This record gives sequence, structure tokens and C-alpha cells, in this order.
Amino acid sequence: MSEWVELNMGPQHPSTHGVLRLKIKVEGEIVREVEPVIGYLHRNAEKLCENTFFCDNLLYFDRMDYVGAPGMEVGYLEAAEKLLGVPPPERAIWIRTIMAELSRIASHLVWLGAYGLDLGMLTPFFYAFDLREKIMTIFVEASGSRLLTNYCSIGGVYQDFNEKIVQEIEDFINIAPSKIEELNSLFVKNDIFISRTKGIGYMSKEVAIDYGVTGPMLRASGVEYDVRKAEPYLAYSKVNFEIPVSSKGDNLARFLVRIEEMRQSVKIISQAIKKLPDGPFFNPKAKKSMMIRMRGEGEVYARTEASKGEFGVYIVGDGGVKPYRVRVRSPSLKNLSVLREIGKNVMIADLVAISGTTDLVFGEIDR
Amino acid sequence: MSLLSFTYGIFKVLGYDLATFVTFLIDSIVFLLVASVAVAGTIYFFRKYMARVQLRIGPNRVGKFGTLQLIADAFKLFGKESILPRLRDDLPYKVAPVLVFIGLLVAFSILPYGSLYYIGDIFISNSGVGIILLFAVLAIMPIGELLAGISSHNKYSLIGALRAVAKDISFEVPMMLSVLAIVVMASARTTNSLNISSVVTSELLPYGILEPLGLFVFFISMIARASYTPFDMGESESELVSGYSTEYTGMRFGLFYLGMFGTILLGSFIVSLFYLGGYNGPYSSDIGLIYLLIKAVIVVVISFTVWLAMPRIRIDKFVNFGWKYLLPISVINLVLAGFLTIYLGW
Amino acid sequence: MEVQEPKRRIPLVGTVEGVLTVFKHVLMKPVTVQYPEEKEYVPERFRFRIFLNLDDCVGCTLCEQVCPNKSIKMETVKRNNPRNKRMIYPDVNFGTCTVCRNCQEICPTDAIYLTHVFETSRTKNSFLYSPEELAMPEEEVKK
Amino acid sequence: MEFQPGEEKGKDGRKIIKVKKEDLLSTLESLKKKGFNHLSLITGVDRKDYIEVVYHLHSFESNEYVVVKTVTYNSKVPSVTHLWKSADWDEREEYDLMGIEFEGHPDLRRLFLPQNWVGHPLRKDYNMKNVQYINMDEDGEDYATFDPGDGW
Repeated sequence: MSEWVELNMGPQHPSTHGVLRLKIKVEGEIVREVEPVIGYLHRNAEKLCENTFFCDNLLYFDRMDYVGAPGMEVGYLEAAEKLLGVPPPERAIWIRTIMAELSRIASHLVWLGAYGLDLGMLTPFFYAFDLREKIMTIFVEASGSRLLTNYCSIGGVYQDFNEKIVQEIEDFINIAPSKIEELNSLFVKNDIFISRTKGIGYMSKEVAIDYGVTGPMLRASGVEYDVRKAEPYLAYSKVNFEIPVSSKGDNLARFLVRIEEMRQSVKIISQAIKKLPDGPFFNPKAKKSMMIRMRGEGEVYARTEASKGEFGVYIVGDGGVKPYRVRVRSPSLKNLSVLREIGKNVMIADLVAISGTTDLVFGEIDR
Repeated sequence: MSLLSFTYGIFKVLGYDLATFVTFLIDSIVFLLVASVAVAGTIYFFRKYMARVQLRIGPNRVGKFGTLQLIADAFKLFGKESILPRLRDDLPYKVAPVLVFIGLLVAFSILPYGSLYYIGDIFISNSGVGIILLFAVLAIMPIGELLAGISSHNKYSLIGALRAVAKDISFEVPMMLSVLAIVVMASARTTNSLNISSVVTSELLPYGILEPLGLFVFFISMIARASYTPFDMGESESELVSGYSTEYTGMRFGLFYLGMFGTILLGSFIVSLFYLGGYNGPYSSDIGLIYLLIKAVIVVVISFTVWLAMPRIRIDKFVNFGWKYLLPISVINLVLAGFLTIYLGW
Repeated sequence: MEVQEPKRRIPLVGTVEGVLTVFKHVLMKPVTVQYPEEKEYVPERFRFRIFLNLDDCVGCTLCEQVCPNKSIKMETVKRNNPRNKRMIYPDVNFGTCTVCRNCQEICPTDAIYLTHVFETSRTKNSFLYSPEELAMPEEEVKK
Repeated sequence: MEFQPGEEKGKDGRKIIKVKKEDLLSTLESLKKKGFNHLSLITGVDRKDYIEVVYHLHSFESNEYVVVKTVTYNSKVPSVTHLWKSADWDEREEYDLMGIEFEGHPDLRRLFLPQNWVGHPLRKDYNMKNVQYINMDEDGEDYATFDPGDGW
């Protein structure tokens, strides 16, 4: 009984979140082999970055993880500012922290809704997006764009937070916890949801480390590792938060870790908004006409904890106005590569459930 | 007084043979139209309801409150090019959607719908073995699904059809057992316990109160029959694209779509007839149809809410659930029904 | 911090609770904004349509250089402007513009700026705005 | 600039170990034994005459970070897939875009681009004027072509 059928899931498939293509070999309902095929959204952002100024490159980073764009901007700026020697002022650091955490919640909410759709739940998607809309309002108030904010810039942020934005963030902090609880209860109270996630898609600690998995997926496998704690950047060393960890390593653990991360992010934002210092929001060295004249030399690697995992940017400068080489460590790519291992010998329905918990965003994987 | 005699009264001048023929023809056509409109109304209601539950507005552009949206959709579906897969098995591929829809319409015409003032009892067929006939007709629909899945020559369709069949086998037996319990209960009160209208008329206390387990099993079976979430493994759109209807476009797909919503409506009618007291109600018995409709709408709302709130169960878990839980529950229910009937005489 | 798995409960109770939670939302107000009839609130910092002040433009080409995806190209316009001797002005292709605001940031004379206007729907391939069209209000730009 | 093996501190404060290509595997093996169980990133930097290959290693236990650098003149580097599985796709990506051949990689194919793509885009001498189009063949595999009529 080893008659398998090769089934082609994607690139146009309802549950592959964009353009993932899974070549799977099924034996009846059981998946024997998975081979992810990627590259359908490949734009070669690394090459594009080599041909534009340091200040413009931000744009391509917005378009990587497009569901939580400010988080990606922060990652790039961590590296670029070190290379160019224009550190942001204190207020900009706190503003960026808030934006990064908001984008983490925004990204997790998209994942949450899409995960519901993967499992066949139609409604939580809309509740998640309803809450996400509040974050989008904050983004649009702060930056003028909803999705691809392009808010941070080298040496600070484009525009300062005003009272209205602070007010909206406070409103968000007030309503977010109860909405997150409601969303959470829609899922975890459901017996069918538990049966679809508990014990499914087990990933051991060793496998996770070996494949370079980071972020919530790694933490759900029992490694208490978060760049925000391990190598604090921005203002993360000055706020209190906890890293959710689970030793179970299954779909449910990954689900719960992400939910808990959202709660912790709300906590971080509420602390940051209180501690938001006054002062300049922009490093005068990087202002206006300096934009295209900034030169960087040497090489810098900066890593940040994006919503998907460890997001690293490696920039090599040769003293020119454009970077010599930009390399991006995409967390989703590493998280997807482990699907070959944990997607084996499960049912088709489970494969969808597992690839849902890896939280794929193809802008970032294919770059 | 019934719908048939009411119509016969109008055409009496034509003589017995011709009048009977015309009566049945006209009544059938009216029934067909009403059933189709009711199914379309269910779809409209679903879209509105889903939108409101999801904090949206729903169709509101075509006609007042979007009521004409379905007509627009129907035109769209008719106007679409029907793309036929090259490797199809032609006849079964074309027959399958029709089979699903026909099975549904026939099932509609078997049910009694209570009475309304001047028209009287509304039914087309009042067969003495109505219950058996009803479930025999309902068993046509899975054949259509299977044919659709196999004849499309698509891997997704094939897996979907296999899932649909596995699902059907695992809930049919409990469903029939729970219906059998109804027949057992009814047999104490009426001589004709296989006739649907006499079963319902004997149902002074709704059987759902006497047999909550039966109601549970039957409701789940009706969800599985209509194949929406949580039991839509056959056409699970996030796993198998669209299951057995993957290769269908245009009006052929529309028939599957209508079939699904029609089954929800039919299932609600059956549930309210068998378990919720049907067209029995307080005060006048002349408005039985209204009672039935109210009950059916409540069941439809419950079905839709379940649909929108639940994730999809995995096929092997459902088969397990069917054989290990639903079947024993329905057997217990049957035993209880017998006990209640024989010893307590309820 | 170890996350806690939900406690085991009586089967179906939680499921019914979930169904009720969903049902409760029927009574809530829809969040949809019916766009063409209801105008959505436009935030203060929202920017889209690029305007050009032809009198202020000095033709320095900085905006062309800084535009990340080459949406801005310089174009010759015969116009009497003593500050713009080369008579070159930027045109903008809105089909590729990402509203990054770099042109506005870098413009030394604030001649090019972004505005709240965003209803610039066009048929395919007519997104290129010449310098004169950039100076006109949106309603007057006939495409 | 001549490549000198040795250690130095980078601009971002990370320890950089520069090794010759011959010593690469033994260095990485000893680092892995020391507990650097997370290979974060493999980067190739095209320096025109030679290619620099950079390995970012990280240890979850001690939270240390180390960067290993090597150079190759014939764009061939030994593969480290047997040490870290995460090297698999990284090496495929670098092969795809940078053209570094990782010797001993079990399945060295292009990761993003179609298999018959001409050239490696991240090379400095890659001709960007030479447009290639992508289309799909009967089996669903992508292929690249120079003919604009064939692509989409």
C-alpha cells in the first residue's frame, strides 16, 4: 500500500496565504512528503536596495512584512543608523517602540483571523480585523498611510506624535484586552478547535533550533528566547514584559503563545505611552537636504524581534550614498523551511492547520 | 380541505380527469417556484445575517436592502461561460448538479406544511410511507456529489467526493435510527406512523422535548447532510479548494450552491416538523404554516450561527464521532423512545 | 512565562458559548463605511495627490533623484520663470508613486507637496501627470 | 584589500572571526561544539574579484553571537548543511542569487528563480538590462525565457 498521489497545493489556493506552493504526496488523506516551492512574489529587494539611497530603502522594508510594516522599518533602521552614525533621539526611540509593538499586534491579528479561516471559522476573521482597524487608524493618524506606513526615517520619525494619536493609542489600550479575550475565547473554548490543534504539528526543541526557527514558533517549542530580551534594542530594556513560552510544541501552543504576546504587547504600549519623553523626534544630522548625502562604511548586522521572529538586516557599506550589499534574514523563510519536517505524515487538513500556525507572509519570504 | 382540493375546486368545470391533471400540474409548478424562491430567500437571509454577525452590512446595492441581489447573481451565473474540464466524464459530470437539485426539490414536495385559512392543508404528496420516501429522496444528493467528484477528474474533487461519502456513511445510520425513534413514538398515537402529516399531528408535545438526544443527533445529521461548517469536509474550501464542486462553474456551480442552502432550509423544516411540534401551535390551527415557518426560521438562524462560529472538524474525527458517539446515542435514544411509549404511554 | 492550556471542560458547553458570542454581534452596529455616499474621515496627515507650484520650482532635480521607484521624471516646459532657467519641471506617474513623501521632504523651495486629495481614479496607463496638470486641481485634470 | 585570517570587532560590536576557506568547516564544527546551535544567516558579498561568505552564528544557551567570514575566489564553498539544517535554504538562496556553489549540498537548486534563469542577480556584474520573462510549462514548473512573447 504505497500508492501516493502528487497533489499541488497552490500557488493559488485558499489556505496558502498568498503564493505558497506546496507539492505534496498524499496517500489517501495522509501527507507523506511536503515540498514548499516559493519565489512567486520574488522582487529581489536586496538588489533593489543596492540601487537606492539609504533613506529610500525603507520603502522596500515596508513591503516585506506588509501586515506589520513599522516593525520591519525598525529592523532596517537599527542597522542603517548604526552604519550611518545617526542615532535617533530618545523620543523617537519610544515612538518606534510603540509603533513596533502596534505592528506586532496588527500582524498577529491578521494571523489570528486567517488561522480561523484555515480551520473553517468564518467570523473571527472579521472581529480580528475590526480590532486591527483601530491600529490602522493610529497608523494613518501618525503617518498618513494605513498599511505601508513609511513612518520611521533615518535619524528619527517623520512626524511627531500629537495629542490625538496619544489619545487614540490610549483608547486602543482600553479596548484591546477585552477584544483579545473575546477572540481568544471564540477559539480555545471550542471543542473542535482544540481537537484540531492540540497535539497536532508537534515540533521538538531540537528540530526548531536546527532549522533556525525563531519567534513564537520557537518559543512554543520551549526555548525562552526573544531578541527583545536577549539583545535589547529600542526601549525594550526599560519596559516590563514577559516572554510567553510553552513546552508543548504543537499548534495549540503556538496559538496560545501568540495570543499571550498580543497581551504583552498591549502591556508594553501602555507603559511606553506613559514614559513617552518630550524632546526632539528627529536627529538634526539626518534632516532634509542631508537625506541623499548620508554615507556609510563598514558592515553592520542588526537583529530585531519582528512579529514573525528574528528579523536581521546585514548592511555592507563601501562609503557611498547607496549600500553595497543588503542582506535580510527573513524569519518566515526559516519558519517555512521547517514545514518539510513537521508537515510529514499528517492529514491534509492538519497540513493546512500547521502551515497556518507558521504565520507566513510572502512579502517577507520571497522579498 | 387542502391545497389540492382547493385547486381542484377551481378547475372542476373541466371534468374529473382533466381537472385532476391540471390540479397536480399547477400545484407542482407553484410548489417548485415557491421552493426555489424560498431557497433564494434563504441565501439572501444568510448573506444578510452573516454580514450583520460579522459587523458588515451585506448586500445593499441592488434593489431596496439588496433584495434583488440574488436575481442579479442568478443572471451573472447564467451568463458565465461554463468551463468544462477536458478530461471529464461527460454525462455524469453534467447530470451531477441536476441530481443534487432535483433530489432537493422532490424532498420539498414530500413534506406537509400545515394549513392556512382559505387554502387549507398545504401538501402535494401525502404518501402513506412519507418518511421512508423522504429519506430515500435525500439519499439521492450524495450520489450527485459522488458523481461530481469522480467525473471531474480532479484530485481535489476526488478527495472531496471520498470525504463526502465517508461522511455520509457515518451519519446516515444514526440519523435513520433517530427518525425510527420518532416513528416508534408516533406509533402509539396514530395508526399511520409512517405518514409525515399524521406523525406531526400526533405530536401534541414536541418530540424534541421527549427525545432531546434524538434532536441532537438529527440536528447534527442535518448539518452534515447540508455540508456546511463544522461538517463540510467534502467541500472544505481551505483544504480542497472546493471539494467535489471544484471543476464546476456558472450555473452548474450555482445548482450545488442552491442545493446546499436548500438542504439547510429543508433540514430546518424537517427538524421543526419532527422535533419542534411542526405546524401545531396554540390558538387556531388555521395558521399552522405560520407556526412552521417561525420554527423553521429559528432553526435556520441556529444553523447559520453554528456555521459561522465553528471550525471544520477533521474527517477521521468525524467518522469516529459518527460511529463511536452518534450511533450509541441514537441507539440509546431509540431504547428510551420505546420505553417511554410502552411503559409510560406518553 | 509558561502559557497555560485551557482547562478541560464539559464538552459542548464552550462551543455553545462561542456560538452565542458570535450571535451577540448581530445587535452591534456595522463598521462598514459606505464609501461614495459617506465620506470617510480623512486624517490630518493623510497624503496622496502631489501638487506642484510651478512658480516656486527651481528645477533642481532633487525630487527625481530621491524618488525610490523613478516615478518622477524631469520634463521641459516652456514657461517664463526666472528662477528656473533650465525650464525643467517634474512630472509624476501616479501609477508607480508610493507616496513616500521623499520629494516633499527634500524639496528646497517647497514647490512640490502632497495633499489630501485621493480620488484620482483613472483608466489604465493614464496616471502620468505633466507638470501643468500637477499644478491644476484634481477636477480640472481631464484624462 | 588583502584578506587576513584573524579576529576583530565589527562596527556593531559583534565578534568577527575571519578564516581561510580551507579552515572554514573545522572552525564552524568547533563553534557548533561550543554551543553555537543556531545558524542565523549565510550571506554572500560580491567584492568583484572575490566573494565574501559570512556566517552569523548564535548560541541560545549563552546568548553569544559570532560572525564567521571567509572568502572564495572560485565561488565555491563547502556546505554546512550537515551541521545545521537551516543552512539548507540559505545556501540554496545564496546559490540562486549570488552564485556561490556550496560543495556537498544535498539538493543545490535555485530557491526563488526558475531553474533555467541565466545569471545570478546579486552579482555586481549582472546585466539588469537583459530582461527575462517567466512562464509556466505543462507540469506547472516555471521557466525563464528571453522571449517577451512567451512570458507573462
